Amino acid sequence: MWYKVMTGFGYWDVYAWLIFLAIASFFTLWLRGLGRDDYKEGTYQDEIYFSGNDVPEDGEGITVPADSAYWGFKKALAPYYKVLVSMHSGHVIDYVGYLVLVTGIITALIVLV
Amino acid sequence: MKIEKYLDIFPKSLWVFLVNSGSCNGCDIEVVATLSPRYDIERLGMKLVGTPKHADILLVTGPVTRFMKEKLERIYAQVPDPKAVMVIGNCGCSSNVFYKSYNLVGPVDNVLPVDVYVHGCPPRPEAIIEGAAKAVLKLEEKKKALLREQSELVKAGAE
Amino acid sequence: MIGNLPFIVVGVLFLIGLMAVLMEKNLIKIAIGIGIIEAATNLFLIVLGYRTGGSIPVYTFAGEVKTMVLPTPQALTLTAIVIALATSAFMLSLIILLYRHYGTLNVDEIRRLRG
Amino acid sequence: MNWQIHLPALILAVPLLGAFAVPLFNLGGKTLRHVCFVLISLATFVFAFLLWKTVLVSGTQVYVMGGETSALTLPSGMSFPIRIILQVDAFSAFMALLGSIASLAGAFFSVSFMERSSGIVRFTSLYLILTTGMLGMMITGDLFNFFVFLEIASIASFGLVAFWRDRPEAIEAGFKYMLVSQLAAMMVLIAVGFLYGRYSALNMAAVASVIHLGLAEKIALVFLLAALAMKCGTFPMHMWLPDAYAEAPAGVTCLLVAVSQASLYGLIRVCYSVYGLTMGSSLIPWVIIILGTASMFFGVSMAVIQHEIKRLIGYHSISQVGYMLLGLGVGLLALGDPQALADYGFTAMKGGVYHIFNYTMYKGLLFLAAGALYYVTGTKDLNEMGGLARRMPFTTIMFAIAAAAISGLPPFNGFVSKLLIYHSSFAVHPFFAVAALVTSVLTLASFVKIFQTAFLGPEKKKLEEVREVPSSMLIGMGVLTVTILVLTLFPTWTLSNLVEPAAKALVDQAGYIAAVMGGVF
Repeated sequence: MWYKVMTGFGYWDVYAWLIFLAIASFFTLWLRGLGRDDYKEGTYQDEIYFSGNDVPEDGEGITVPADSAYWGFKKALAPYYKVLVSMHSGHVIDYVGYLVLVTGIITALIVLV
Repeated sequence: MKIEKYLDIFPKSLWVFLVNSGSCNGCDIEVVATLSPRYDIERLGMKLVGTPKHADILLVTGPVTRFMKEKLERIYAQVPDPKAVMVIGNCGCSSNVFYKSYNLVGPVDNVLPVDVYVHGCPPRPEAIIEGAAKAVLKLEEKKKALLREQSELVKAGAE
Repeated sequence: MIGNLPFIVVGVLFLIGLMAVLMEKNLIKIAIGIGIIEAATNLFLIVLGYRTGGSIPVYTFAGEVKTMVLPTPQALTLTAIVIALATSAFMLSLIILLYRHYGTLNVDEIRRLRG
Repeated sequence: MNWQIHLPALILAVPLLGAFAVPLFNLGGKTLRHVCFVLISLATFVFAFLLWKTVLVSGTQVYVMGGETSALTLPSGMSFPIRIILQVDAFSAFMALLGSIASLAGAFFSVSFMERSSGIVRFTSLYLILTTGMLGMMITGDLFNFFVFLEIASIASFGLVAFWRDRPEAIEAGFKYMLVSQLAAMMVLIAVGFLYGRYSALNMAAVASVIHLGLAEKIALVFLLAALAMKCGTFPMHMWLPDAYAEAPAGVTCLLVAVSQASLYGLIRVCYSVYGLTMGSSLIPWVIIILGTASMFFGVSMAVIQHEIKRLIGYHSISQVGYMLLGLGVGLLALGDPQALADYGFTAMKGGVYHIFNYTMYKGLLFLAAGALYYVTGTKDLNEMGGLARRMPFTTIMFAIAAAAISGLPPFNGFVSKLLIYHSSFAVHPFFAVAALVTSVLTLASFVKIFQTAFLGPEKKKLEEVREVPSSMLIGMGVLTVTILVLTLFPTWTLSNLVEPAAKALVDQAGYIAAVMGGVF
């Protein structure tokens, strides 16, 4: 077909995907539209669940800051990130050093091997 | 066509929200034991959910402290109708050894309308399961009452 | 051997400049190191175009001599010198601004951006 | 006389003369200056587009500066390919097209974005000089000219990175970039010297026609490879990149993305067109593949933990450049073997080349959207933002499109090029495809983080005054969004008209040489 992108191992067809997306989003929206609407307006049922506490006026109090995102990921990979962050030391001489080092390694690989 | 219209044909499983209103954690551990493989209440479709907005039953453990009173009321209000309240443990039923303590509002039925009391300190998982089975019956009654009320309202509206 | 001497000088100069950049802590000295590297590069280009006994590559002044040094590397070097001048001036002005903001020329202390 | 043969010179002359004309236009007032700034960028884009059409129809364009032919014939009958030439084959035209689109979008965006700063005249001039340097790197056919344009682009970008000179961080980022970049530039010049010393020629095609792999050529190749890989941000040498990208004004960052692609262009041009098959069985393709894989993975894993929006997106530049190096490295690996080239090598090159275009478009858009957030909130810290989707709906939609494209979510264009790279690098070793997939997942994770913390969530009191950004900034972002959507909806057209000619031009080293040398050698 004219609109297929062949990769040699498979193909990509944007229009088939868009048709699938339209069908999937139709069903998703239909299911979402089936939700209950018998909650009582103006009572606590209108509010978000905040462990029973008063919901703060300012959104600041109920925001998860970006620092806390992927906390477990960072915690689990702490040794890896310790090494990686210490490489980004902010020291400009280190940065020049890495350039010289990589040039040296590539030279050794290309010229000697 | 709303999904709750099908509920009589395909009844929904029991979803439970657990509130600790001042318990010593003994009852909460028994609730967890009920979920564990030996008793495995999830095979019956009953599960603990993370927000009262999904729940059918509010599970309360422990006596109600002054601090927890308004929070408990708010959480109760956030459970959609029809709803039932189940109290686990002697403290929640009668305040037990904390009776007339200075910082207690009292047992749970001073604050919320309670449907099922499960005694024991802490109650065994079998007792909790039996309480849940009774709560289902209560919940069905409430649902019928609610439907009757709605149909009357519809009739009154039609007239 | 003696013909290769200029290339050895170029290599040594380049390494001196590199060492200055990598070892020194003072920003001005680092800028001098970059200057030395630029000088080494320019010298390298000039040396490439040199022919033993050659004269200046200008046709009218060449006289009787048959060999002339290559003109292209000299043009390249002039361009490279102009570029080196621009970068040196720019780098020094950046160092002045850094000194104003950080109050130091020590490269160890200018590392607010990291991680 | 057909004026279109002068297009390669016009594409450089227009922004260069424009840069020096802007102070004059400034005498006529602010509006005239803005109009001229945008018109010059638009004219550059139109010329780049016409150049691309011309190259597509009539093949490689060679433009000799100040002469009829590229070679100078001595009285003794010897001829040297000595004149300065601009050589535009399909790949150069492709790069010039994407560079000028990025420049146009950045120009539209900067008109409103820079209004609050002083010294806009200097800014505009430097911006146009940076455009000139970038386009010059992309279309030159001469090694020394490549160095000169590299330095023009570098110096202009140092100035633009450190443009807000009242901010210590901006000066620091500019200085770091400058120090590393100067060393790299000198390495490029030494490599050019090596090649000149061996072959007495600076013309890429002339060098390519006689090259054989000796020690001097190997050293020159290593120096060019390391220096240009540093300029486009490859893993252990990338540390200046997030600093510089985060501190530059947003419109400039959009252009800096295209400038780093010009360095990548130089790297690819040297590997494919100058050295080409002479590299034989050396380790260069593997070095490129491994550098690419390392950049991909380590760049993205640094990005996940950032909390400054432009720094986070800057780390993604590193990982995305890794994809291109992986694709083009696999192509280079298969270059000597026609069977492997047909099986997976050409697909990998198509993926890499396509990814260059996609990357420049969506990364430019992401930086512009981050700049829009900075414009309205006055901060780059994600912790301070929240709930902006209701207040800036257009920015949100465009950011979402760009974020989906960079994460490789189907059906956006990023997915197509990544798919080509996955499928072809799998043929070399499954590890590379797996690393690329993991990188893609982490990319999505970090963009979910940005989108959730900046655009979604409850509204904050201190952001109550926030309104949608001015229309010229929206137009700048819209240019890139429309390009992304066109690339998304017509992948077949894009591949057959934009990407495949460019990839063919890379493989066809003999064609590149013949376009200049003709009958000389």
